[in-house]
Amino acid sequence: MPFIPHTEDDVKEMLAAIGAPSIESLFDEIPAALRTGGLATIPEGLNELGVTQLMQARAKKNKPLLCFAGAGAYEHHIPAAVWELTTRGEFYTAYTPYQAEASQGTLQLLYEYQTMMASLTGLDVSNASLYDGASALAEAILMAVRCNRKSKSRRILLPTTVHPAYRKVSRNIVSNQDIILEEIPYCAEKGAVLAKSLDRYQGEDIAALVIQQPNFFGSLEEVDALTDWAHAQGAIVIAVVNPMTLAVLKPPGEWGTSGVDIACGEGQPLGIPLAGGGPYFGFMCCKQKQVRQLPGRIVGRTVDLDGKEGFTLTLQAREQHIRRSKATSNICTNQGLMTTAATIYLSLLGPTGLRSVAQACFANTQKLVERLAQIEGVEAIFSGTHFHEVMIQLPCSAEAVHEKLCEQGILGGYEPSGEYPELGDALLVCATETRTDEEIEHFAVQLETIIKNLN
Amino acid sequence: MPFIPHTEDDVKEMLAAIGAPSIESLFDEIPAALRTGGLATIPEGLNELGVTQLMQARAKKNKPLLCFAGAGAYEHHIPAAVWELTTRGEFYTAYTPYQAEASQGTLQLLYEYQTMMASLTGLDVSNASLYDGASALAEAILMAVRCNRKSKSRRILLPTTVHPAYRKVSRNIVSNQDIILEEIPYCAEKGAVLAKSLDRYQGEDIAALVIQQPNFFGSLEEVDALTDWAHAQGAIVIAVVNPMTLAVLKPPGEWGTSGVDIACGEGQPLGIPLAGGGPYFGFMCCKQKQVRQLPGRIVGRTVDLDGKEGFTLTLQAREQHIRRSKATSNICTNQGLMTTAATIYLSLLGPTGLRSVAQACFANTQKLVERLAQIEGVEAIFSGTHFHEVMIQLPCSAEAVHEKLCEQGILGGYEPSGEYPELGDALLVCATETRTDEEIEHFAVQLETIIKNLN
Amino acid sequence: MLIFEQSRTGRGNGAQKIKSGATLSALPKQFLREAPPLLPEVSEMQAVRHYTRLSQKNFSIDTQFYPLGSCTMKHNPRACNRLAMLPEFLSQHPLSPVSATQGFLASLYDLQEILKGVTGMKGVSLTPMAGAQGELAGIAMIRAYHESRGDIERNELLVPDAAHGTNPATGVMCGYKVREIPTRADGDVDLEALRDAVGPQTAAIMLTNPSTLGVFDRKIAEISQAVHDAGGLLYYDGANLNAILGKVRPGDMGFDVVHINLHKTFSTPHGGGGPGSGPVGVSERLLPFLPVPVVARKEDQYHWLSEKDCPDSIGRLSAFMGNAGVLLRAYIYSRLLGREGMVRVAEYATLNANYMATKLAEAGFDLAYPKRRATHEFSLTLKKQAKEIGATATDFAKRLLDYGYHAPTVYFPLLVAECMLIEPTETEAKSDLDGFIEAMKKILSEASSDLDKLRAAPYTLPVKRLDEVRAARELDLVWKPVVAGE
Amino acid sequence: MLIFEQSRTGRGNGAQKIKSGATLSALPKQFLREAPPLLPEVSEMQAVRHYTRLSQKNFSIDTQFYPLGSCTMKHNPRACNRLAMLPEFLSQHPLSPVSATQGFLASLYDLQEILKGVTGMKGVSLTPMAGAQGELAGIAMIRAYHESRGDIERNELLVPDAAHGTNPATGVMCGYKVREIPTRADGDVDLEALRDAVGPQTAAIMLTNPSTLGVFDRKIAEISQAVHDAGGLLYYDGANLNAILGKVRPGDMGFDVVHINLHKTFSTPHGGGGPGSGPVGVSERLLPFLPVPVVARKEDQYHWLSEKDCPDSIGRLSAFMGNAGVLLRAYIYSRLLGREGMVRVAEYATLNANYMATKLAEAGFDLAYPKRRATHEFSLTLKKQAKEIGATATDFAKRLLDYGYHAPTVYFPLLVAECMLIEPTETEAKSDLDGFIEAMKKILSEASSDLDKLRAAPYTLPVKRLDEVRAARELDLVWKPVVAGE
Ligand SMILES: Cc1ncc(COP(=O)(O)O)c(C=O)c1O
Ligand SMILES: Cc1ncc(COP(=O)(O)O)c(C=O)c1O
Repeated sequence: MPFIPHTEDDVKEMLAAIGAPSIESLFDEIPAALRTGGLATIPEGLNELGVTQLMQARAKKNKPLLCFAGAGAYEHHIPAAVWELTTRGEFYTAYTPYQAEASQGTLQLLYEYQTMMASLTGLDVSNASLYDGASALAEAILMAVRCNRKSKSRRILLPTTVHPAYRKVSRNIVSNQDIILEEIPYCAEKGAVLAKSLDRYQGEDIAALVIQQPNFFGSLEEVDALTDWAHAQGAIVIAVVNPMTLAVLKPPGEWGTSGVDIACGEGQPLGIPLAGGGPYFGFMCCKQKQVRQLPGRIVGRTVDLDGKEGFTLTLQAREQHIRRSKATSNICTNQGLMTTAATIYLSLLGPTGLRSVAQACFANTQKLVERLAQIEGVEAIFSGTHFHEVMIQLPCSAEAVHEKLCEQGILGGYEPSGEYPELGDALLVCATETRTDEEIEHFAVQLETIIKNLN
Repeated sequence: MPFIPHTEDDVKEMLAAIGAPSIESLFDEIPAALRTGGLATIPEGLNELGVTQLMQARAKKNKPLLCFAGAGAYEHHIPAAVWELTTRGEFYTAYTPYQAEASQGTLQLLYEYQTMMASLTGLDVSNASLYDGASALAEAILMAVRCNRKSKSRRILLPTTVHPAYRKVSRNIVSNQDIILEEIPYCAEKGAVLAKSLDRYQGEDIAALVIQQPNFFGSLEEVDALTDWAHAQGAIVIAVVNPMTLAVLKPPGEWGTSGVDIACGEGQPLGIPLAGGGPYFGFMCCKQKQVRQLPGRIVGRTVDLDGKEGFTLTLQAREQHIRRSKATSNICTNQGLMTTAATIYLSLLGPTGLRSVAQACFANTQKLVERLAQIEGVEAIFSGTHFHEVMIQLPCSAEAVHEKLCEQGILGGYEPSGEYPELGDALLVCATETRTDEEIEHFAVQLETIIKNLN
Repeated sequence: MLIFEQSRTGRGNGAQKIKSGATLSALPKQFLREAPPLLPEVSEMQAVRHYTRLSQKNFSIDTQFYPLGSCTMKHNPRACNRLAMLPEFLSQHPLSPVSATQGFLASLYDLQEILKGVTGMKGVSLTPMAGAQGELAGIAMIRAYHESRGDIERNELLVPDAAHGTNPATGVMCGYKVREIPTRADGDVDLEALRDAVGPQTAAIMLTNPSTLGVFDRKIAEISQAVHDAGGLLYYDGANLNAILGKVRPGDMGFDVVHINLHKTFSTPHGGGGPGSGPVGVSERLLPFLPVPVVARKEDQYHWLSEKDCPDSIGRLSAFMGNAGVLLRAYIYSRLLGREGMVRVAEYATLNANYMATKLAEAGFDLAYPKRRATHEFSLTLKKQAKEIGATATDFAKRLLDYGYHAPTVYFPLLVAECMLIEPTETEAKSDLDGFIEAMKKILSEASSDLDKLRAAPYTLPVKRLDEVRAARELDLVWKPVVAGE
Repeated sequence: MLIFEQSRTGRGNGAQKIKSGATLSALPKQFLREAPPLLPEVSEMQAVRHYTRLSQKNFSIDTQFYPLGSCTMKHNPRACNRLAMLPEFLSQHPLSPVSATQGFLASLYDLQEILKGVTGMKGVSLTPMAGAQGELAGIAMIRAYHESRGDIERNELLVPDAAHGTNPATGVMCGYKVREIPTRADGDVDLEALRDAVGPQTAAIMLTNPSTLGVFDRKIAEISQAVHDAGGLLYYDGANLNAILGKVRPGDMGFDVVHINLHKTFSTPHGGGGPGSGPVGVSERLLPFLPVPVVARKEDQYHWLSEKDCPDSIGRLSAFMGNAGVLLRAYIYSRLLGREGMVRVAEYATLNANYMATKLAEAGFDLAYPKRRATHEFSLTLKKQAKEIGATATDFAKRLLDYGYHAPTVYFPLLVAECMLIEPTETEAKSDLDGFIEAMKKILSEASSDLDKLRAAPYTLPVKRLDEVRAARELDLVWKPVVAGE
């Protein structure tokens, strides 16, 4: 039997010990009327060879595309050591480190992870992960409402330059708690929120302001001014950031005069493969004074009976398994293995390696946009400073272009007409450190041809 | 610097400790006249991203073929666990277990390996691997000459049904020691050696007889009769076997009335990927009484100071690092990691799993041959019992057929005209457990078309 | 030693340095970081060695018997990992068009069908990223359902006292008041209390069956009727679905919504805390509310259903498609097991649990529900040992580590005093169960002979018993470099 | 516990059972096996757990500093493994036509070129499967060369007494008599003795330079001239090539043949004993004799050269192409390093060795060649400690294990009494070298204070000191089941 080690003799001995006539009899407390006839719709079992053949055939039905899309998930080079280590059985098949003494590997790693994330974001503390970037924003909003005791409004300002999926997910998760997410528009020229556009909220009761940096368009927001404005209003500031960019961009903890209160985001750029959308991981950092409102697990350093350094889950009284209906969140299983990969990734890159990735992403996207802008009718839409994603205008149907590019084996970017109809025919493009000059040229040539043929 | 951890400060401190002005000065004993100008022809270093892009491009230039070739290397299903465990750093990056106490993992595994191989071959003992099947045969021949004290002839009978490459390698390795390899022909009808054809050597001084089972054509040799004949002549018997087939075929230790003296062969079928030809591993087993002539490393079980079971390299006095010019072989580094994979493979399959593989190989090749024989002009050449390889006759140029099949993405087998011109247009085909009915049908259809077009 | 303590300024790992010749001079300075982040500067070998050695400090399924009740620590077949990591799956950008991802979509679609089959539900969405998010999705759907019917007074959720903490926490996140229902001494939900609690304010009841006490609630049909009669719905917390695979389906028991912890029943690895995956299944009437995206098929082509296609959906819960890679692993596992294999999961998990329960009872341990069949897990109460000898469940748990066994779940469920919840799973051999039982016996005798020793266990692990109180009082959550002169 | 001791008859691992519906009834019974082989019957999890736990009992480069002299235990970059295991490489049948294997062939061709570059030789064959097989190929070529010129009286091979055991063993395998050349007190080969030994019977000399004593033979030009003058050839044992990469090339030193241990200098993993790879390089006059197959290029296409193309070749040494996967790893490594990186290997390996030699000498250990520069390795002689305190090189070696360091090579080369040959390699950080030096100091003081303790080391490993004498006397090489009733 696959994965079941029992011999016939074992079964006999065990039943005899139990005093039961058969395995079936062990289910005799289930009311007969409810018993399942069978699992007729489930296919028969395959051996490993069969499943291997099946999945290899499935894999072949996936067509690899040359990727110029970002929009929240980025193709980066992942050092080979990252997943060789991450999939070691002792990391891969361990449970949540509830028995600290038997989980020092995972626990110390998480403590290191927390240190790295806190430093990247410029904040004091980090949790040990949430599900993904979008749900992390939802949790950040809930946390902000808990933290902001002065505000009664449960009103959150959410610029439309924040990733559209993040806004939706946040709405879906927080809306049952009477929280109001108020979308605020961006400057059509800069592709970013103008601090002065917030004047109309001046003096109102705002629980929190969300700022994404770089924002969904890849443009840089005036984070200092926005942060200071919000704090002046008594609002909590939530930063949504790409941790890779923090190798070079100002960390949220240093935005404005006193830094943001909460930073969250998607950890995927830190060594996690694209993998069709997940598993990735959400991260969340905050200032020390709000650590008791932070959702998710947290690891602390302590000592053992001999005074020797050791690590353990701590502040568990925030969590559902202790606090139940009064917990900071319902999250239990998180994305532990992904933070393992990210921690190893960050260790392998170090500050200079990560900086070089950020610089290369910036440079490649710059190159890409300059090259694409040579095509008649193609240009960057926004004038603001962008980082490693840019919204470009197209002279013909973006949907058609996107489709044709795919036929040519190119994922040409994110097509925004559904979420941002005001942009007309556009594509959000991205070239990370993995894109070569030849590939950028290839993209440009294909795009040019397609545009010609469509026009 | 890639892979070098030194900071500038480290270098300064270390040089100061040494009392040397520069790293360069540490090379001052090398005569200046000899010093290399540089390594101008070596390309500049690439980072890991660059090398990854390079090797992925190279990989894409390899065209995957649907494999119906065997001839000494077989496509088998390898359970996923095999290489996940084998590439664990502690196995992968350890050295030869010279410090036994710090190498119990590798040592115990090798002891288990030896047990499995001895049992598969039906012999008493096994070494811990040789390079590959071909060089293992060469070592077996050298060993046989050492063991056979009665024989003075250094004459070895080597049927041409033994893998042609094995025969060549053996010749290249043993010929400098005045050993005579005498090739003996096979029966053109059966594709195997007839015991009675050896009558002409009756009474002559023969040091050893080599028997491959299944032989290179996939046919089964009359191993009992051949073994008994050789033993009657005072010759040592060397079996060359495919260990996978030993799940069902009579083990060499039981051939004839007293079994062979030495069994060797290629371990690749036991969980080693095809990988362009290597690394694979050679194995060698023998009777207890000849263990001191066995080349290569051997692991033994012993006890520690507390009387606790432990494992260590033993009988090292046979080896070059102790016995130097009088060693049983010059082998030092062997194929340790490959035996690790094989041991895990055999543990995952067990006797029934391995048996099922052997049966499926037998059945699939049977199916294949039956299906191919439906094609006009195609038929099995030999009438003898075959196992999972068969030599088939073609009605047109085998070379052309082989080439056309490759163009269709099929590796149609081994084309024997170079080694066995007497067979005319032929192909040695093989269908392991990994070949499906659809693939067999596909092969047949392609072959039929190609033959039609060529005729 | 921490990785930071091995770091030296100026040490670069050249193999990971991207040469772009680029500077950031085009970026206004106000956007830029001044001091570099505190990331370690180590060589590849230092990192490899550090994390390899750290990994060796973990207990895991690959190295130890790990009978953590309700957590289902069973073997994670390696083929699932290997095949889910085929390059074509790993390199797929989540926004790739369906034309380029048919192999991936087909697998998810098949998984949806398989989950419908094992739960007896009418529709499945794979998107929730763990059990708790599945709960959130489920309760949000229940709320949407009531609201769609204008039935808006229902503000209460019933939760048995044996429930997992995520259940009440989820209720609150969905805006409900949570009301606890007591459990009877025989382990079943107190039906009388339930009948008293249920009413027009009842939105739903959240149930695990078998419950986390390790017994199957025999009155499930009555519970279902009571709640349904009052207009409430039934939510099935599928954390224990492995106990009943192929024996009885939530749909047949009357449940309206179910979540499935793929990282439990479908054996995707727990990864030291995640990722998991918590697909939800629903009955006919809740179909419109399923979270998106969902995979649909049209002839032989697969495509996504999104908000546009499902206007009543509670929407999306992740930026893309939940924990896609976990879904692939679960799919591969389900194909390896097949229909026969799934039934065997329930059968052998139950056999193992009942065997251990019997043997431990014989050895002098008290079963919390001695008159009941164990399901795939069972609870011991060490009340007697704690009271009479002074050895707590914690002491037993810590000492078990020295014997090479991971501890069972302790102090959960809360209603069993000094509880040990033991789930051996179907993948453990009798010899390992026997070894654990022996260890428990030895510890019991140690408790009598040398309590002090027991109370200081473990001894053979990388650290001795840790001071958790200090960890919470003197918070030390991130490492800080020692500044010279301090 | 052995895997066999976990086996139970009748336990099947269904996931690996191939359903073919086939029987072997078509096979005559005389060909068939009667009793099944003694293979373990365990579940996948049991196998995974067993081998994971076994692996944890090993020291390895991934977990410990491993300064094994002449063995070059340095970091094995993970990219080499990952990329050599791309599916397109792994699935390639060795008999695939060149049209389907251009990516593989291009890599081997490039590697040949790189090895020519670093050795200064004119041609390279990659086929030998380890250093010792490279030696065999090299000496066989030398023999073929002499024979091709009718120079058939040369029956002697000169080998310095510091040589590795494979050198004399290879000589004998190639039908030569082996004559040892002594080493001078300063570590260089005794040139006078060599001049006396060399003559018309001399086929070649086999040399490692730097030698395994950890010094560079300064008289190499004179040696070369003496041997060449007598009509003999020079064989370079490349086990220490890492010491001189980019500093001096065997070709420039006058060598005619060289083998390279890719598993040393090019950092392919040692795998607990192999596989390695031992390509050979030759000067112009030996080109015709190179073993096949060799990769050639014609325009942009790569193809094999085989026996047909190279009629004077010593032929093939393996069934296919040697340890192809190891070659790929070495190629990837060489591209990661590039020209600058290769020079750095020699520089930092030498820096590390000289630093350790200096520090250990300061700590009271005797260098075997105190007046010489260390190369990438150096030898200590513990003669004094053995004599005065009674602590042998073995005792130091075993005790080092307790401190978490793998022992250096001991008792080799044989001419240094109580020898420890220490090779730190370039990939170790100063802090690890310092740790090792500290441990050596501590052991030295332990040796004086508590010799008995030292002599029973190690204490912290899975087993204590093993009885190797018993292992050889009471041979126990395969496990045998205990038969009931015995
Ligand atoms: C009974 C029960 N319900 C719900 C959950 C929550 O599931 P998850 O951890 O996947 O969020 C768990 C997990 O431990 C559980 O045991
Ligand atoms: C100096 C020297 N020569 C030759 C060899 C033999 O090389 P291999 O083990 O690759 O056969 C070694 C290996 O240890 C060595 O150190």
